[in-house]
Amino acid sequence: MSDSSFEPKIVAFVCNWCTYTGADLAGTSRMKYQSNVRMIRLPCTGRIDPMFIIKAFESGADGVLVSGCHPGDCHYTAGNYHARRRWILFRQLLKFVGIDESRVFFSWVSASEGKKWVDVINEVTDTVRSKGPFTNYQKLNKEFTING
Amino acid sequence: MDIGYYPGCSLTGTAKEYDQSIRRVFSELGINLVELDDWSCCGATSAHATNHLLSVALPARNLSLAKKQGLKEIFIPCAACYNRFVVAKYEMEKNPGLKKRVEEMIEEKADTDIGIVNMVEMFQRIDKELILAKRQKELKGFKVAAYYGCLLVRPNSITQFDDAEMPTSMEEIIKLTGAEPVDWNFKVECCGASHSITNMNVVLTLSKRIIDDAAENGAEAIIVACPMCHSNLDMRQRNISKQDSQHKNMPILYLSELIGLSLGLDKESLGLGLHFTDTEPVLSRFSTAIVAKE
Amino acid sequence: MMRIGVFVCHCGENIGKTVDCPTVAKEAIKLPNVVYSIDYKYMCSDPGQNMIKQAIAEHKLNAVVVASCSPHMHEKTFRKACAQAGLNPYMCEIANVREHCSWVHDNVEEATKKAVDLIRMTVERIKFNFPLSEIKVPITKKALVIGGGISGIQAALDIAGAGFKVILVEKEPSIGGHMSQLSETFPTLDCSQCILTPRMVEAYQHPNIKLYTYSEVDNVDGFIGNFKVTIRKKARSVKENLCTGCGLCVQKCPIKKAPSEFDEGLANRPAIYVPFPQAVPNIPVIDRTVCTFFKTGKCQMCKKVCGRDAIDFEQKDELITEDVGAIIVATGYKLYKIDKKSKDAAVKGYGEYGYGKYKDVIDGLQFERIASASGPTAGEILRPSDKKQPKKVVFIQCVGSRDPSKGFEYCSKICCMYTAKHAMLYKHKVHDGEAYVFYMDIRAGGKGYDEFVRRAIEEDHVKYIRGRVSRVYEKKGKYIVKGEDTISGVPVEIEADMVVLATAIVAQPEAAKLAQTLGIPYDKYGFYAEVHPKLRPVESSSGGIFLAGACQSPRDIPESVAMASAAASKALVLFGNEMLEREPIVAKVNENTCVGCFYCKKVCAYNAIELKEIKDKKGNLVKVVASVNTGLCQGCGTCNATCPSKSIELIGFNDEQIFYQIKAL
Amino acid sequence: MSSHSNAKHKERMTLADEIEELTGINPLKCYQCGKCSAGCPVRIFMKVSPNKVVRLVQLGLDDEALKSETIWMCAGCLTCSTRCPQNFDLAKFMDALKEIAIKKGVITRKDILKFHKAFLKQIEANGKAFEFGLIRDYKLATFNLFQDMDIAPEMFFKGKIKLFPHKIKNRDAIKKIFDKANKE
Ligand SMILES: Cc1cc2nc3c(=O)[nH]c(=O)nc-3n(C[C@H](O)[C@H](O)[C@H](O)COP(=O)(O)OP(=O)(O)OC[C@H]3O[C@@H](n4cnc5c(N)ncnc54)[C@H](O)[C@@H]3O)c2cc1C
Ligand SMILES: Cc1cc2nc3c(=O)[nH]c(=O)nc-3n(C[C@H](O)[C@H](O)[C@H](O)COP(=O)(O)OP(=O)(O)OC[C@H]3O[C@@H](n4cnc5c(N)ncnc54)[C@H](O)[C@@H]3O)c2cc1C
Ligand code: SF4
Ligand code: SF4
Ligand code: SF4
Ligand code: SF4
Ligand code: SF4
Ligand code: SF4
Ligand code: SF4
Ligand code: SF4
Repeated sequence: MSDSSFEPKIVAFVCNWCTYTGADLAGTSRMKYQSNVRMIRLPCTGRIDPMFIIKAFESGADGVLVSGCHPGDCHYTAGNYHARRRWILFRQLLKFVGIDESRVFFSWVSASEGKKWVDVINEVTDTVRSKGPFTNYQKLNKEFTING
Repeated sequence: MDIGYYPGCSLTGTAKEYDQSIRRVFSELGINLVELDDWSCCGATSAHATNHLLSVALPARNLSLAKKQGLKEIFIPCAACYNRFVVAKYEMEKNPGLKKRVEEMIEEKADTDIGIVNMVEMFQRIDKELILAKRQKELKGFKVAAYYGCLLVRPNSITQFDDAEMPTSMEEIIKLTGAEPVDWNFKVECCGASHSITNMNVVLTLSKRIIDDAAENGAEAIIVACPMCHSNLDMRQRNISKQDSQHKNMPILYLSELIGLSLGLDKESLGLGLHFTDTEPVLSRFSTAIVAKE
Repeated sequence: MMRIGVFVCHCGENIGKTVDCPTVAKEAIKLPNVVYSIDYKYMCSDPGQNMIKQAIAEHKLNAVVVASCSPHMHEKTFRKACAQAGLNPYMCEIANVREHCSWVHDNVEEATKKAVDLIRMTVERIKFNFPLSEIKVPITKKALVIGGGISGIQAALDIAGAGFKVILVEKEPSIGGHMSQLSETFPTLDCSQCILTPRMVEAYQHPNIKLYTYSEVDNVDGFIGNFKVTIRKKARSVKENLCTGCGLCVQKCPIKKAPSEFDEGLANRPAIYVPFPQAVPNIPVIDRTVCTFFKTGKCQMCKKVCGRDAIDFEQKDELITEDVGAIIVATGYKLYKIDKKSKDAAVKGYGEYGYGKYKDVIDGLQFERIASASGPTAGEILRPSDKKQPKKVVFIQCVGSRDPSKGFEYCSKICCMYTAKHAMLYKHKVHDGEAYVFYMDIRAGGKGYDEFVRRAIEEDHVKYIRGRVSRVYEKKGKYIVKGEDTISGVPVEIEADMVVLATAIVAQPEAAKLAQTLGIPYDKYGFYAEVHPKLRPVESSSGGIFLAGACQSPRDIPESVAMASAAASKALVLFGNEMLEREPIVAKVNENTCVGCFYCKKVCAYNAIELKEIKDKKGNLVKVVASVNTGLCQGCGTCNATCPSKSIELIGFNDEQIFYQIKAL
Repeated sequence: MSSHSNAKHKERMTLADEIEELTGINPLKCYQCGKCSAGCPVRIFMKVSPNKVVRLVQLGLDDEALKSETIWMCAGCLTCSTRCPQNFDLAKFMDALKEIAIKKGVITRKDILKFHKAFLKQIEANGKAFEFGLIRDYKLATFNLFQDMDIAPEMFFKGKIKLFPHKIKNRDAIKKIFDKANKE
């Protein structure tokens, strides 16, 4: 267990059509969740470049969540499928640059799953909090930062 | 050609004639059967009905023996053994956890890369022309029903042999003797299998239905490739006759016996004397003259 | 220099209660490039919007960030306000501090901090925004309908009725599709041909409809509003402009024994034939695979008898190109032929039912032909083998449907209904006959449908048995049907005279090929996929291509017709505009760095990436690069994430915008 | 992946769970179409149809399923498994039920189990089935001495059954397999 005052930074890359709207729904329904997450809206999870995730860790994130439409429901036919395919290659890249895979989370949240969004965020936040700050990577990064 | 040979328990006892005819016929056709040394029982119905692990481990031991003895393939004439072997092999391939447990049981590496060949497939491998050339007698116009039973074609996804509902491969072999396979309904219907001893009534009812349908469709004999089918259809006909005075004897021949007869082998060496139901109606229909070869 | 204005909305109490808006505004002004910031009670109200407009003018803002509700709510509002003040609307972005902040968090301190973060991220992002304008494309107001079944006919008539031109392409010699084969139709039992034929004729004679029968679509280029299609008119061997449809050739043709497709092999037709008497157009076609002349060079009887010299043995396939703005796909279905082993190893056929082996084990369409007044038995129920009236008929449902083992997992949806119809028709024609239906569930969820099935059971005494049949075999001229009544738990064996199998409805065998030509997605069974199953059920994901009828999934006539009209109205919505306007969120290629690997093309689900040749001044080819067809691009950004040389960017969501948004974390 | 799995947090393994663990088949796959029962060759000898046994398991009526005679009557012919539209291997399911019934000591058809036991005893002892011994043991176990008395002597004279068993060399290996299998 890490320092109890530690509050993790979570970055969420979400698609515009499903998860973003699902998160809107959590809001309109006044559901509550932990405030650690910062959302970045993209048209589709297919838009997610693995570099975004690395950049997020570089910028101090302790955990990253990628969330989009359920398989088969992608607004863009197959974008989330490509996202998942790339994820396989991306795993290797993550290991290579020294990122702890278990800090990257994937989920499917549809436009109607406000509750699920809340659960996912709380769970991700709790998990990352218990892992503690991602200091290893941030330290590593400070030593080797290539600015850009 | 050399091939491994796993006779299985029945062929050393109740189905002695099957073993006898197989050895005779294949030596005639130039195939050397290399009996698996120190083979043990596959567990048959009793193992798979009561203990799944046992039912996989028993065939697995034999597969490993085959590997050690340098055999790439084994020919298993008993359809029941054949089925246990293919299923065990399939399950171990599909489920590495199971394979590991089996390896602990047999205390050896379990080998699954051994080919398993059933009776019909054995004949399919032999050049048709060779059989025709060696043929001494013909069964012109004699109608027979090819009976596959359950375990040759099922489960089709695992045995991958012929069609599960309308198989025709045995007929193709039978035609080489000049006999005419009939189209009938119960090719793949169950004869009651191991209920022979525990539930004779089941076997009698099912066997009778099978024999009757063959007869109704004009068959004068039934050809089988499984000792269990044979004993249920052959041995139990006496009990059937007792219950049904109308019942007419239906000779039940192993595929190997039928081919053996057409190759001119004598009935004693093929073991036909060991049947319970008279086979004379078949023997008498074989042409005596040597068939002219084209 | 970027001059950014930040506008923080209280949304009454909605934001203001949990987010300390004045503090947020004060923090915002500290951000680099932010030259103005203000908080206000209702930003979306008129005074609120006016504040933005004024600030743009007074402070020469060239970018606006509004911290308010979700962009899905008011992005349009604020962008419009900016536009009215002369700012490009795409220079306005929203930071969602309501749905994603004030409403979901309780702690004021945390929520306020988060709001500032969100604004900072948006500010960083907007620095890389640039003015964009809506994309405009012209529209060709003419539609192509592929498939001339009831769906295609309906869609064509609707569009033509609205005053637009339609091209209707049908691959068979006549339009009509499966409906023309049916006897009577559930749930009203009206005669299929009686209601269909007038429609067929209307389509044929409509001045706005150009009909190509015995034709297929070979190629489709272009995009919504601007398709270019190539139609292959197959050689009929009969000149349509000369033939009067007198039928002499058909009568005199010596070849009489080709199995009739229309009668599902239960009757024969000549080598030169009209598929059925009401065919539209009523012009014969020569089946070159059976015609003696094409096989041996002799005969020519048809040519001799034709008074109009309409027979043309030399005729070749003809390619025709047409420009259209919308395409409606209505290619329908096929019945699963269970006797033939499919190429697909998973489809194993049904040896246990003896279809293909026993003449009196038939499928649903064959029964339709037997029951049809225009069929081979003139509507009398006679079994195919000996033309005797069957006294006991067994109907088996779900053959190949709901069967992942040997067929398809899905429910074919219409067979419960047509089986009830068949059993009923049989009972109406053979009063002393017995009809049995083996079913698993009865799916009769339409208007008047369950009442129809109940009528079959209660009034016509059709015996429904709940259970799947295991086997059918022949014994002394009877078909033994082995089943189990799972309700009573009793085995059932029926000696039937005829067995009718309700085989699965499957996609057209060529469905996937056509889908690839059109660039529309299809499911694993070959049925075409809609964009959204509930809200956009007749649109394919390719703009301007719509779906109608059973090509999308098993459908009955009422549903097919409803879909066809819906698809037609979608085309008409398009034709209601002169120009097509769409959001400028599309991909754009940097031709200097593109290496022409075309990974982008591979991942684009919309076929939006094209090849572009770069030539030097002398016209020599320098390289081939990717180019985005903005008419097709839907702005998903997959190409952007995929491009190994970072040469393609999604405008509005480019790498810099997102990187800087992340960096501002 | 965040942990949204629906891991089973069950207090007690149901019979359905046990079967799934043993065979890899989820009993809920069966949609009760009855095709298995319709084609089962021994159906007419069963009081409870095969599909109903699956239903009992689905409903959690574990005892009733285990006690049904049907599981012992199944001949293992695989007709059902081959024709099941849901790819439900009912024959394997029946085997699993027998295996569990034996473990739990709920045996409705003791005679059939005795046959299997007698058969396996021969293998355990000899490595091969020894039919004379089998029939002797089975008859002694079931007191059914007279069935097959008519054919037994002839079998003997035809050399189809021998008085002494064939034994394999490596009986030790077989013994070990049995010991381990029984321990599981
Ligand atoms: C046995 C049976 C009984 C039925 N009874 C009823 C009933 O009583 N009531 C009811 O409502 N429904 C009934 N139906 C359903 C009915 O047949 C369908 O709902 C209806 O035919 C669907 O119409 P469609 O135009 O979508 O498809 P189809 O009728 O299949 O028409 C498709 C047309 O497209 C053509 N085509 C295919 N591919 C191409 C291509 N690549 N290029 C050009 N043309 C192409 C085909 O040749 C065909 O003419 C029954 C179905 C069956 C099988
Ligand atoms: C329990 C339940 C669950 C369902 N779940 C699903 C599901 O999961 N998926 C699915 O696809 N469908 C589902 N449905 C069906 C779905 O609700 C309907 O298909 C859909 O709502 C129909 O939309 P509608 O606009 O035709 O009718 P409605 O939703 O009923 O809308 C009609 C509107 O007209 C108004 N109105 C009525 N009379 C007048 C009048 N005289 N003047 C002015 N206005 C009037 C009404 O106030 C109402 O707003 C479900 C239905 C139920 C009952
Ligand atoms: S005879 Fe000539 S005009 Fe008459 S239908 Fe035939 S082709 Fe047409
Ligand atoms: S040429 Fe062909 S189509 Fe014409 S009459 Fe002869 S066979 Fe028939
Ligand atoms: S509609 Fe009825 S018969 Fe057809 S697949 Fe569905 S349930 Fe079976
Ligand atoms: S009424 Fe509703 S619940 Fe009942 S069968 Fe119809 S659709 Fe199903
Ligand atoms: S992926 Fe990039 S480099 Fe390759 S063709 Fe497309 S734009 Fe050019
Ligand atoms: S943004 Fe999406 S639709 Fe547009 S070209 Fe790229 S991959 Fe294709
Ligand atoms: S055939 Fe299969 S799905 Fe049908 S009842 Fe039997 S086990 Fe269940
Ligand atoms: S395996 Fe058993 S349950 Fe299945 S059909 Fe055969 S005897 Fe019946």
